Amino acid sequence: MGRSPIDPPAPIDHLSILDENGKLDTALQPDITNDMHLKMFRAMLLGRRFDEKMLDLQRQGRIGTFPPIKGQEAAQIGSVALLRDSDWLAPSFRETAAEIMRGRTMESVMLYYNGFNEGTLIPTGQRDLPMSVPVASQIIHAVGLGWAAKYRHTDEVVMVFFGDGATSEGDFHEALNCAAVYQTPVIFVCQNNQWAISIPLAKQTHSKTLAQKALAYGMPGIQVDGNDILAVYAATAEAIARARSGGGPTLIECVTYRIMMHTTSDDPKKYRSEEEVELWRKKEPLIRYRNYLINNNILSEPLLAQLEEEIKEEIRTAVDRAEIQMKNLGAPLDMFDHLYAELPPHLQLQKEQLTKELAIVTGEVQHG
Amino acid sequence: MGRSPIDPPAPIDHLSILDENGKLDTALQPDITNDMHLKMFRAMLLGRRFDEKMLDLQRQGRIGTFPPIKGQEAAQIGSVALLRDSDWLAPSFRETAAEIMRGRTMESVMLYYNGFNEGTLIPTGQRDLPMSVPVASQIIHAVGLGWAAKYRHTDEVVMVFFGDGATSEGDFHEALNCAAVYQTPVIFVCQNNQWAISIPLAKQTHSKTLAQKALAYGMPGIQVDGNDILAVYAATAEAIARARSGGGPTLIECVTYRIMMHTTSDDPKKYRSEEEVELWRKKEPLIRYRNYLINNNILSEPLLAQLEEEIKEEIRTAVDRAEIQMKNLGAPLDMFDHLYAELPPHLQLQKEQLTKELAIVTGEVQHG
Amino acid sequence: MAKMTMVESLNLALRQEMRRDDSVVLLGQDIGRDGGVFRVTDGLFGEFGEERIVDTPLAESAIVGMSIGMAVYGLRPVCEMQFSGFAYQGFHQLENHAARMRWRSQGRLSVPMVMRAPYGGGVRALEHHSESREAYWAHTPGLKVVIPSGPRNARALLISAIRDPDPVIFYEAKALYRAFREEVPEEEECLPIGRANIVRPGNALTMISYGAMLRPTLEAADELQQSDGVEAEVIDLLTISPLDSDLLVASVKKTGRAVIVHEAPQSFGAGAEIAARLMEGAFYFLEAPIERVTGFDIIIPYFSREKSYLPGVQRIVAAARRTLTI
Amino acid sequence: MAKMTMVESLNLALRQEMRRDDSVVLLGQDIGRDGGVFRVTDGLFGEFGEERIVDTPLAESAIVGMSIGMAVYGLRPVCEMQFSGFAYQGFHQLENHAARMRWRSQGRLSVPMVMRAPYGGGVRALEHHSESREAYWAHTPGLKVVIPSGPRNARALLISAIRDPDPVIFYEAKALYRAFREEVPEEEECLPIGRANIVRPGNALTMISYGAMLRPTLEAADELQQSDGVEAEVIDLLTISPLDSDLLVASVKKTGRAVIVHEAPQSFGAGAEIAARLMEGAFYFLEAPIERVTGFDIIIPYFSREKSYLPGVQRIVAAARRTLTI
Ligand SMILES: Cc1ncc(C[n+]2csc(CCOP(=O)(O)OP(=O)(O)O)c2C)c(N)n1
Ligand SMILES: Cc1ncc(C[n+]2csc(CCOP(=O)(O)OP(=O)(O)O)c2C)c(N)n1
Ligand SMILES: [Mg+2]
Ligand SMILES: [Mg+2]
Repeated sequence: MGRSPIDPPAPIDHLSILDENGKLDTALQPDITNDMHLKMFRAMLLGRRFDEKMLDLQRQGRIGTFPPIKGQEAAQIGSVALLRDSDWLAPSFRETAAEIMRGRTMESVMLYYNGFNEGTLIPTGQRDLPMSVPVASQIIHAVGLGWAAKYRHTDEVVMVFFGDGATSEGDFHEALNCAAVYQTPVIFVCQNNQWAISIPLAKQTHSKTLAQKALAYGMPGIQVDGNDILAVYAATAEAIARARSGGGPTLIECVTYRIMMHTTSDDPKKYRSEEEVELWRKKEPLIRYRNYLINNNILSEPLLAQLEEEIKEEIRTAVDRAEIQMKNLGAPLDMFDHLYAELPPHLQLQKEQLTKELAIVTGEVQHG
Repeated sequence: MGRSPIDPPAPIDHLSILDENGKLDTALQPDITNDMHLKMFRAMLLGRRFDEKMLDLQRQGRIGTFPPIKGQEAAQIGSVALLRDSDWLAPSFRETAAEIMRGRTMESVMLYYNGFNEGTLIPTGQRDLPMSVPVASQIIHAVGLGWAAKYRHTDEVVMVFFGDGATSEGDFHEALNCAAVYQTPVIFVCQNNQWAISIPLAKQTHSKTLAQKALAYGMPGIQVDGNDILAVYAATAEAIARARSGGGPTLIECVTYRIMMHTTSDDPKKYRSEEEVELWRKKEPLIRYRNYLINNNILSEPLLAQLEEEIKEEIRTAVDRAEIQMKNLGAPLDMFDHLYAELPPHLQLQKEQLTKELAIVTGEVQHG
Repeated sequence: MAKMTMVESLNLALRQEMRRDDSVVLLGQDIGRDGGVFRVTDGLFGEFGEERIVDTPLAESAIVGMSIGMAVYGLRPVCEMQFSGFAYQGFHQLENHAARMRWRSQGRLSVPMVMRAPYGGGVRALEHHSESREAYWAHTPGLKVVIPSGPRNARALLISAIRDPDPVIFYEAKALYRAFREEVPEEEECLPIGRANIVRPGNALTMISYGAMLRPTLEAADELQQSDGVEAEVIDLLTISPLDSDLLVASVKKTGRAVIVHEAPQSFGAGAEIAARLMEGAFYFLEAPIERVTGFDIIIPYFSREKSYLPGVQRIVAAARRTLTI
Repeated sequence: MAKMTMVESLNLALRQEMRRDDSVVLLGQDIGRDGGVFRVTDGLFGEFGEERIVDTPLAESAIVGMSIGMAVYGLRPVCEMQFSGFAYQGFHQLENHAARMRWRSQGRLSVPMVMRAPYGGGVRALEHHSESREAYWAHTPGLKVVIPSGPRNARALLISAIRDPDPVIFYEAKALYRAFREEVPEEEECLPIGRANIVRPGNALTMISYGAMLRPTLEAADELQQSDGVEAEVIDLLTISPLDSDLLVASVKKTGRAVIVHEAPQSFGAGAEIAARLMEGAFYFLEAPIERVTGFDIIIPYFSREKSYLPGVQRIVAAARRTLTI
């Protein structure tokens, strides 16, 4: 009887290990091999340079609309770094760096943003879902994958990415609730980049953090400095370990920032100030990590220069390969493939119909 | 830098004022006039007796399937008691007692459960939505109503009812999130009766309480003993006052119990124990309130007897009226009314077509 | 051979598939201890346990979305929507993902899931429990839509749906669940998805229906025979999408007349597509306008009026006579 | 009179209605400061403020559901789905409530809301951004479905939709947003919902289309005139539901031939209903099978292939010639 607070749910921590000024909390520093450090740094650098290249190509009209990732490299790489090939990844549309680290080719990315269905081809055996455009919809797939992994008594885990805006969708809620009910091995990684196109976080939700939404599901949640790869890595390591050992799901909020436009057809000047962007530029993750690695003699200027060179070359060849590939792609009839395991009669008819038409009037179809 | 808990969100209280043994927390006792007490008690009693009558009628085949409310009278009446006619109510399908206190006639209820569209007629000016069958879907309407009330600079508030199962739906999440973002004057009243058909709360969500889900939205939340009308009243009074004064929405979890079957076509023996039900019968709200009123000389045995007599009579006349009404209802052609403000041409045609057919072959249409 | 209701034969199909293949799992609301609100999963919880008969929270988008994830992983989830009228909460999951996963991944990933859902009127059910909107799914490329008409074909089609490599929407007419019994062989029996079935041969006109409306259609055919001496050919669609156009067109080329019967609203319903296909495929054989006997373009009324909403034998006979007297 | 794009004329309609009636409020994603991803609400935030131009969280069901509540209260909400492909998250709100509130309350409550949504292909958009599934809504009793074909009728129809007492699904072809300019009078102009429009009179055949497909249809008509010397009558549907059957039937009774053009998948699409209505209403006047020139029954491919998916002038001309050479 009476009025008294219910036992408070587990606290929601904020985690920061390497701050924007390079200050380090040595006690919390996760132990990471130099190889892993270089692997992660390379993935971040590649992500950054490829993003820049895509922007050039887009400006030159050699690629369609795409969503830049600049500034979110640590939040992406720090989290996927620990995934195994036998684990699953369900990306949203802005985790290009993470997808590439998981094995997606840059060609595939370019094909996608040039409007080729081949751009979502998932190589056989690759345990990644094709990137998901409908916001938050992929979050539930991760729960199903995790449920199946558990059903098969494996120690596989599933990681799913989504943005701050995605947390407003019903699918976010249904997914986290079900994951907690079934204690599925899912790591929910929210890329809180402060903006959903033109909607700032404050207009997206009235809660102080996104991490605290875990409390609604009786699920562990943590907020990390998403531009601090050490913090992202440490939080993910903890969540993955818990999930693998049957401890169930975790919500990780990575506080980061979308430094660029939402997509190349968006103009952020309409809704946010340069000052804000400047402020976040200072916090960006790549330089922070580079300095850390150099100070710890894991990275050297010459090695950095070499990495930049290699990556530049990799990107160049990828662009060339993609552009050659695309010349030989786009045969209209291909669009009938893969909708069903077997082409049903009415689609066979429609395909034949198009075949005839293409034969007659190639003209109008080409200058499409 | 470092790892530290974020400032904990506001605590979630549990409130209980009059417990199942009649023990009273006098300090927390809300001040309620005797008139209001009797008004509420009468509404609870009517709700109980009408529910019992409906069950009889259903067993006699004089009414179709319906969801009994027995045991949830306090959680319903304690919350609507303070609403004004100018306020809005968005009920689910199990708040018959609350709807009746708001002005819905028992005839309307009987019409509805006998399959007459007239059963969801909302008298002009009545600010109640027709009961909503799709679970959780009505929660969002309350936010829209509240938004409009605020837009018009009124002090009206909106109350919406939903069950424990409803909290798993995406609509619950989207509604509470938006209500908090816009600080709309909405009181979200969850009738946590422990079961969603055969699904117990523990399989519905992994969170210890439903009230704590408010933390995900930066919204005040409170859990009350839903069989303790004083607690329900007090919590609602607080929430309504906050909403009226521009303080925004509140989530109230009323912990109660569905003593009867989910609907008359459900068999709870398949999924829950008699012991559990017995346990909750002891906690039921009507007797608890009656004893409180008698001990406080607000109610007397003779007055109680008189109330029972009045109510019995009211119900009898309502049943008679409903059954007479139904004899004159159900003209097939009526089903074309009210879909659109004006009947479009294709529906006029279809209506004429049916008119002809009815003229020709009345036979088969009747024994439907 | 045992005489079974459709509820029992569906239960048999699920039980047999689950015994045969441990990748078959069921999920939905109240399908476990409760056995489903229509008892289609009755007893399965006892045999297969909560590992494979999964009661879910009250969240349709999650039920469909989890099924997608399970299916991509390699399982064969059969999810139940408690009523088809509550499947829309998962509409985006079906349209955006279930229907597209194979196509998006260029054939590398697939979603061999089944979404079962009771549909249709005639059982005095509550609001939102009696709709028939199969056209929504039929208009969605990437899905298949199956609607059985009785215990035996329901069982055979459900087995085919479970084994189908692509997502199948499986609509079960509530009005048929316990309407009648049929011999259902114990040994496995499949029916091909995409094939309609001539259930009553005839030459005078073609009557096309499916689900619960097949029976009034057959009764109408009998009445036409008895009172008009006319032999109607009755076709049971069984699969709404992909449509078995060839069979339909062949029949109408023979009869020159067609009546289509379904309980869904008429406009933009399945009957429109069937009529269009017949018109395209048998135009020169048509001797009368194709008649559509369907639900009206309104919401199906609460049950006291539903019988007047649903196509009845007399409406079907009247339509048939209209086409015949031309 | 000013020459405007469709984006500008829609903006004008919203601005004028909001000035006229303070119960008109707008809600949606990024419609405020950003002015909407297609700029349809550009500048309105400046004039009306966040009180009436309401940016919403990323939640479609909430956008539709809140609109329902606002409308019941007495406002006239116009909500924007950023793309029609993301409206399905709100499908249940539209089917269960927006379409039924008047009917359920026996006419006492109503939902005078408009759901605007960009639809269709041809602008090299990303996945899920180019679909055309108007048939979903057209098959939903209680909704009206309007699809303008250019700046002037878009403005006039949007005003009518806002003033309509019932929920209206307003599909805007992205391909038309900036495709061309038209004279749009400053003074208010309405067009009745439910009325199609003969945009090109003719006697040889009837061509029926709407939205972005009207233009290739008109081009096809011109080509038929020039190279074949036939006068095609072209009808712009403007409203998909309720269909203006009378006008369509009258035209086909005159021409005896019809070609229907839309970009949505063919099967169970709007063309099927139109064909069925023509067959029912003008059967004895039909001299050739009605042709449907539509999107194929697949998901519209990513943009490198979308042009081959969308009906083009040559496909339309070819279909017209098939019907004419009979
Ligand atoms: C269901 C749905 N609604 C709307 C959109 C249009 N849209 C694409 S991205 C986006 C904002 C997403 O914001 P957030 O989740 O924070 O991810 P971010 O873009 O910041 O990475 C919107 C509204 C969509 N893709 N899906
Ligand atoms: C969207 C939706 N899904 C499923 C159903 C079927 N159904 C009706 S009531 C119910 C359980 C509701 O449980 P709860 O929210 O706790 O309310 P209660 O019945 O306990 O009052 C279900 C699953 C429905 N009506 N709507
Ligand atoms: Mg974001
Ligand atoms: Mg409950």
